[in-house]
Amino acid sequence: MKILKLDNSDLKTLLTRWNETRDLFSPVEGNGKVGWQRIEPLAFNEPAEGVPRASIKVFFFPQPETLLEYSTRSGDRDAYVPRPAMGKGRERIILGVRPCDARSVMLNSLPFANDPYFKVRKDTTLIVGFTCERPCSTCFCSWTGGSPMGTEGMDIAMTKIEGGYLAAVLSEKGKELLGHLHDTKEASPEERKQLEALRKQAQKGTGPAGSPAEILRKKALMDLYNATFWQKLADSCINCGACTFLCPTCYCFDIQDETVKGKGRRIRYWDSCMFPLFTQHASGHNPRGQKIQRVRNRFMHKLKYFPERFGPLSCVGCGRCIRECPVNIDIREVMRDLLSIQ
Amino acid sequence: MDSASDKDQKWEPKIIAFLCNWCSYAGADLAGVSRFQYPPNIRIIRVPCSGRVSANMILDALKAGADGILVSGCHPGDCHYISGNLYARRRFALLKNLLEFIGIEPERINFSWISASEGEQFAELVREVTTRIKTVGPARHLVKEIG
Amino acid sequence: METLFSQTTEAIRREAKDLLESGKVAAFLGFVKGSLPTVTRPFVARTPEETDKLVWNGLCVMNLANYLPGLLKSLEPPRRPGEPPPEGPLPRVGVIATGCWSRNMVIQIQENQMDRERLVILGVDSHGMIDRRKLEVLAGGREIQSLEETDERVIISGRDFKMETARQEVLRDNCLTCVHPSPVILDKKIGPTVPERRVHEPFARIEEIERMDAGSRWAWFQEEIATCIRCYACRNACPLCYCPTCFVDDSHPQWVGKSIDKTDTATFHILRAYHCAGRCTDCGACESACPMGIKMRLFTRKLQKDCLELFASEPGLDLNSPLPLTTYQPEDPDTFIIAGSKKQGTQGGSEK
Amino acid sequence: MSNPSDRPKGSVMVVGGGIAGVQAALDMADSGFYVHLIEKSSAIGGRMSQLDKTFPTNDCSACILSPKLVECGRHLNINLMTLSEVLALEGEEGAFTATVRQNPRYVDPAKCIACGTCAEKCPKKVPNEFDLGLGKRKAIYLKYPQAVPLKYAIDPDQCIWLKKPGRCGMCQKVCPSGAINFDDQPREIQIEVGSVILALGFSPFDPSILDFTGYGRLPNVVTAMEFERLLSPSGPCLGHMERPSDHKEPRRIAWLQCVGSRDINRACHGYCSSVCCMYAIKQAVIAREHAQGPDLATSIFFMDMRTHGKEFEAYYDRARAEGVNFHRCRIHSVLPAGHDDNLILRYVGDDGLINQEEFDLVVLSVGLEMDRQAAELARRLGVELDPNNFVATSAFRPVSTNRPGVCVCGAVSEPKDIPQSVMEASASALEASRVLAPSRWSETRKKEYPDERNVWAEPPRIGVFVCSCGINIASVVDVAAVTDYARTLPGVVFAQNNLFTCSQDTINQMAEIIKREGLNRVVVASCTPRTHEPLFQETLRDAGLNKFLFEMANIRDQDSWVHQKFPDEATQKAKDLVRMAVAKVRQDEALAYNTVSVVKRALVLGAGVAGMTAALSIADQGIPVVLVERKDRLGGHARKFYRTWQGDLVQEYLKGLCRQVEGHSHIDLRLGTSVERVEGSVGQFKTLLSDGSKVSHGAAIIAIGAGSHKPREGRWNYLYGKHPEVHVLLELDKRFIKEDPALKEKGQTVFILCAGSRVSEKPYCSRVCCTHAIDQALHLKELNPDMEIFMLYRDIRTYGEKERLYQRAREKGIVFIRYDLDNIPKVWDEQGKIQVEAKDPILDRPVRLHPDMLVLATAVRPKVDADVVSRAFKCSMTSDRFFLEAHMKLRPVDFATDGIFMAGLCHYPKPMDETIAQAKAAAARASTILAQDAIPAESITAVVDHGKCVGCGVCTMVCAYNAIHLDEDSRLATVDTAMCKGCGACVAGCRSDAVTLKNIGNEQIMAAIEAAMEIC
Repeated sequence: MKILKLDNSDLKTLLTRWNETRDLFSPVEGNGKVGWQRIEPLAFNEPAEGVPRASIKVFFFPQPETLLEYSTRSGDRDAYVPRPAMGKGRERIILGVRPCDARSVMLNSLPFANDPYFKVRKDTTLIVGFTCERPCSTCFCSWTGGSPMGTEGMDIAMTKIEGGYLAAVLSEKGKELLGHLHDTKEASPEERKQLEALRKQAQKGTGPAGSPAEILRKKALMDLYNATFWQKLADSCINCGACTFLCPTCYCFDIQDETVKGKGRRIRYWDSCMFPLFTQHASGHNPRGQKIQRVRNRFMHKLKYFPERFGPLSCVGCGRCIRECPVNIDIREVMRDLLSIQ
Repeated sequence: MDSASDKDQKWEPKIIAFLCNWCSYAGADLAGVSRFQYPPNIRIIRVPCSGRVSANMILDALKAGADGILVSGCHPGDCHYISGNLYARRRFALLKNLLEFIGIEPERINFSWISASEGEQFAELVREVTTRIKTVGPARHLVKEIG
Repeated sequence: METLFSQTTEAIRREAKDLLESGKVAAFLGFVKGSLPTVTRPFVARTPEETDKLVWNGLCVMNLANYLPGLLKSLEPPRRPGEPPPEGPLPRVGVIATGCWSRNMVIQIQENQMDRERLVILGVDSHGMIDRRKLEVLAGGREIQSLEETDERVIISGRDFKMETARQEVLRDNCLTCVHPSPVILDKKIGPTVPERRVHEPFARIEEIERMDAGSRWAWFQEEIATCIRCYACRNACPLCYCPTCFVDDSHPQWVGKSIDKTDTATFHILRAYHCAGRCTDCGACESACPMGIKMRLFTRKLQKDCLELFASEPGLDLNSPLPLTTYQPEDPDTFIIAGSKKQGTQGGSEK
Repeated sequence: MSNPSDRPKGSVMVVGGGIAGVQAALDMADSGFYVHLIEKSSAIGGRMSQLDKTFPTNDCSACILSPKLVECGRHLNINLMTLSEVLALEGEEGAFTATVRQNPRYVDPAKCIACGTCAEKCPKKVPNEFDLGLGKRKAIYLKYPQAVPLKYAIDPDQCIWLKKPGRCGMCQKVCPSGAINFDDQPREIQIEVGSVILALGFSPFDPSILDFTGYGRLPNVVTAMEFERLLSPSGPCLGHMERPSDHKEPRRIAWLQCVGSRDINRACHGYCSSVCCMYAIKQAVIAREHAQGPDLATSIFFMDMRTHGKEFEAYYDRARAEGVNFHRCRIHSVLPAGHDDNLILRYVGDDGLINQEEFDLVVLSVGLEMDRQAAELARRLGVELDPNNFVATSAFRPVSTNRPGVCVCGAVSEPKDIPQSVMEASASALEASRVLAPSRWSETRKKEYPDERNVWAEPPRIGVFVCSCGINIASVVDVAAVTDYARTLPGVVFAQNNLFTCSQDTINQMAEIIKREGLNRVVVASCTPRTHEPLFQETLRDAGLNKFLFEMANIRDQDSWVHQKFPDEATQKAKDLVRMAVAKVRQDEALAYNTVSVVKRALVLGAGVAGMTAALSIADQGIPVVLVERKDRLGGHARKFYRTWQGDLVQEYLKGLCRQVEGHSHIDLRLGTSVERVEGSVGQFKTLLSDGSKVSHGAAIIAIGAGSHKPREGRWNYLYGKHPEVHVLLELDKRFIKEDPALKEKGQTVFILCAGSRVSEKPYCSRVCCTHAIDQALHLKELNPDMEIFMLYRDIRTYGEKERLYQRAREKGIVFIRYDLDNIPKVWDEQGKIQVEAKDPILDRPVRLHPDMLVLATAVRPKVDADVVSRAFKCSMTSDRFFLEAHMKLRPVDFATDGIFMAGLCHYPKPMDETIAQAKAAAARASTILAQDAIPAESITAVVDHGKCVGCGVCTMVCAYNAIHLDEDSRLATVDTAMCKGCGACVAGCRSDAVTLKNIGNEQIMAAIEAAMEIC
């Protein structure tokens, strides 16, 4: 892996150049609300500690994704004949992505492996990540197989050091992005060592011993399913979708047609397993008609079903759900409780 | 191709009117019978009573692209269904204020009482409402655009 | 340090334990400490022992009335839809109520969502609850790792900071304009009485918006809801949003598109507020629940102002006064009627 | 019942198929009697079918008449006999035998499909009498496009074959269905009926005997009836108003009033024809509308402007405001202008100078006279005629003839307008059924519909029928383009354009198309569903479809008529409206036909002459009546009346009436009682009275009367209440009743007519005051032949045969002085003596009078409690605060609310005979409900989705009918369908979308909205 040493002016030069052919996005704070916005190259600031409130999934799993379009206008020759909606569009570079969010893109590409829409979004999006210097108290990426210094899912990973950044080049696209700097700005061996040290340091995080994904994969499904603590969670939960919609690895969706003014489109939009209608059958029967069933499902999916199917947990430990849950449901407690079931 | 300003110049508002069957729709018929002329921008939807008109319906019409809304029922005391228009009056008062509060132009959302014998008043009302809506231009705020 | 909150916490624990031990209630609904310093967790105590965990502080922002219908129902013996309820009294629930929560319960009782007889209400006068978004602003984006609260002050601290402020500075907006801090229905009063408050210009922010021109109001509205992710935390935190299928979820008819289209999001917020018209008791749960910090309470607050001004109606003060949209007066204001209103004196078309 | 043969017949014969005959037939048939309707021409419709528009609403005559004709033609219990004449009537009331000759049609109605090929090929062109000879028809012809029955007929006087068999026979050759039968023969039929209604109509006066009019000599002098045809879209110039001489549009038109009326010298008709003033104004207004270019000049030359009916005065005011010129003078003669076939009229203007004005067209407002054949028929039947040759009736028995069991209605008994004729028609139906009541339903048949196809699982197959409505729609909207467009709409499998979609042939064809194309939804784009929906829905049922699978697009009343100058926009709008209707109909579902059982009891409110007459009329049929009177005595307004205009003494009659009411076993009299609250609806009213009792009743008649205005202040006060010898009309009647001897001593009496009427504060004409005042003057003359009497008036409105009082008054030397609003009479008191000064318009100088008595003819004023009653019964009022009928022309006693009817002065001022007729009409209309065991109820009701309902109860609180409640067990909302009126208040109130209205559901409204906005 090639490591470069970039100073602030190098970064500015790069951003200016990237902006010529691509759109740049980064977390932006405004009006007390943090989200992702398109930025001008010189407006880029190193992101504040932690992650922005909205997750990175808005770029790959947009709300909504238009799947196809058609006319509903009577008399039109092609009325109700669908046509594909998506063009490739300009490439995008997302700056300031934290390791947990970058990793979520990798996790989501497991279920979306054969999804053309996700693929196009992924192919046209480059991630320039920034590793975490100071994780927050709600961060727990290391529990989930990640690390504050993790680089999974990134094209370039920036780590702040004295007088600039160490940039790890992680993909061909990343290499292309760096242009001539790729060959002229290689980091010194000291600097590489410094990075190694930081990475080692990061692995000493607190958390459960061993790999929770592995442990939970091995536990009997029904033991987890029948645990008593689910009722307590359901008692507090108000069944909103804040956790799922903020979560970078929640990828559930629904598909609907919308028509207005003689035009129609089929959209894929976020849905949440917290909502009763999510599992409502056309017959009226609802297999998860009760709150306790829905609360349990959300955690069981992330911590048991997904690992069983794909290996890792469907959680990157970003802590958004913990911070924003209006009734303080804390996934770390759920993990501990599940792990403690014998 | 039309430039935006050309389009705006040619623009004619489309107005959705919810008229109660017994008074206002009959008043609209009387305007026709009496040949009182009014602008052709209005599309009338016949409902049994102004009390049948919900906030959802009004918002749906705006979403669908209506530049303006007219809801008209019987005069207070004349409701064929006794009190439908009086409940409606409360609902509409709150809704109209709320829509104005979030920035919808007051001219777009119109409520009136027109009786079965008020053909001339109906025509005049449509003229007035059309003019009001023209002054605020095409609706943009709550119109849904796709594709 | 002994504070009003700590005293009240003790009293609540005592009463709740007593209620559960005596079998007067089958469950007690309160709050426990959260895993983060700025949040509490609504909690259902089903055993006397569990009451030891109950707390009462300025972070109890969720309206407990929200949980009551579901909790009450869960305590009923199971029955098929349409089957009559069993004979005899049904299990009861103990609950804490402040002014706005109790008024909310009044509305729900009026709307047949629960029976007064099945509630044992411990009434607590509200001293105002804390807005954690205000704390976040105060901390300047730094993570708050601990919080301390006295009767008048709030102290927050983080990795490398510690700050203190008057409670008043960080109270929720709805608490700052609240005039009914005391519960209107209750079975036992806990803690001291807070006098009815006189709020100077209770609708100041609403009036400020009303004074803006239509374009600025629309800009404000759009800015306010721009970050909405349609997670419905506001709706679900609201005890009045108890419809089995909310209009936003309904697909027959589909009133609202399901994604974050600007019109759909606007429609959601307009109708959510409108459905609370004449019912909302301004408990602020919607705003406290919002993960994006949207101030959707302003929409219901506007309706509250209009109900008061147009129909002299304040919700939930009395179990026997009808809700404003289920009644009318012949002389209700009709100045907004552009043809045929009283103001024009053209009743029945006398202008022939 | 002892012997079945003692029972009267359960059937009736109605002679005459004009609007009066049709209404009488429908009322009889709907209240349980079998009807033979005899019409001498080949189709029913009468004079009204020839009219273009009707006053005062400007309704298209054919449009409002057509549904009634079709209903009549389709009615299971009406035997329509066209080309028929009554030859003789034997027997007596309850058991008549009529001999009817049915003349040959030469076309088999069972086979004729009205395709028109025969008429197209027929070589013989003859003047079309329907167009009064202005247009042509063939020897084989259809009377008019919307004719009922829609069957061709051969004119035997014109047919080449019938004159010389073997010479032509073209029609027989081309007829695709073999319907032509040259061997058709007249048939004589005996009909047994219990009673007879004569609705023989009138003939327009033929002005060719009046040489001064130039009629027949000057091509551009036409009668009003001819002008109706010139205006009519189905007339000889297809609605493009053209004058006969050169088929150019006239730019200046004059109307000459009283041609053949109020003219003893030349026309031998002393009476007033009642309707001509209004129809002339209407023609002027409509002609101005028809005119392509700007400023059509219209002038009406009249003697007195007689706009004495409901809303007439306002119509007159509007015409003046719109620029119709009115000249008060009788034209001496119509002269040729000497060029272009134009005409010259000379008249004295307001300034007293002689004017000469040129016109392109002169319309003669010809009067109404007794039809010659009708008079012969009357004589044959032993029915007496009056001196004017009309069928004789009396004030207290206005629809009865001298022969028991033979009733009369419409213009055959006196010239009258359509609403009055319709009222009398219903009244005569009541009168005719009174003796037949025991045999109700004994001869009727019941309609059987074909089984309804279950279309639930079928994809929509929608048929769209786009109506041209003659040119009413087609002249503005491109109906062909709309039809083509309709075919492109989703679900539409059939679309067709029709000239008149409501005509019998199109209706029949529609039923065929529904079956042939397998349609399961139908859209008609034509006029308003308020009048035509029932007709088309019936067609769906006949074709085996549930009638609720239907929508209308109102492309006439709300499109072509209101956007006349914008054909492109109107066409676009029509397309939008059709698309909206299609979007909605796609989601329509078949609904159940609900019924409500009928409480067989009537509530009559008000015990004046109208109320008592109505009560007796119903009670005599064996149906219980609760008669509620606010005062503690019977009689009402009539207690103050001296005599009717015919000369009958009122008090004696009233005493008899009161006795009958008080002694009637079926009348429950509640004096000193008023109505507090009314619940329920037609068939099942529950009314709370002030005595605390609750009355269940199936129908109600409101006859609360009116009062007379007392001018206690203002410019019309005229010393009223200040001088003992100043009276309003009824106060003088009181003195007549008391036989006040002081009256004989009066040397001079002055009457001021229109005292405070027809002015901005009280704009309507009270209809009765001119006649009443003149009759009082005549009575004063009887008391003291030497008394000087002056009448100060604005227009004398002794309409109809009341004109004879006016003639007699002038014969007796009563002096009439006209005043106008610029110079109203001045009255003052000079040392106890009344002084009156008025400006004589002929002398053009003031006249000073010193009467001993001053009588003010003030307005008839609606009762103050009319508002209270209006609220209790939820029925509308006019701006003058009289009750508003469901339709000015054709439903004159019905309220818009079903099951409630009106009679007497609360409807509008009217004399005794009209009041009695209206009371009987109201009773007849109520009987059509009370005769049934059950009547149809609302099908469009609310329905709750229990999966969505959360039991909050908002719906129960906003329902005005207590038709929705929370189920005790499920605690969810439940609708009581029989009580639900389908208003939808609960639907709008429900936050959860759990309540919806059948076929007016949210999704359907949204579909309509979305369709409206598809192109924008």
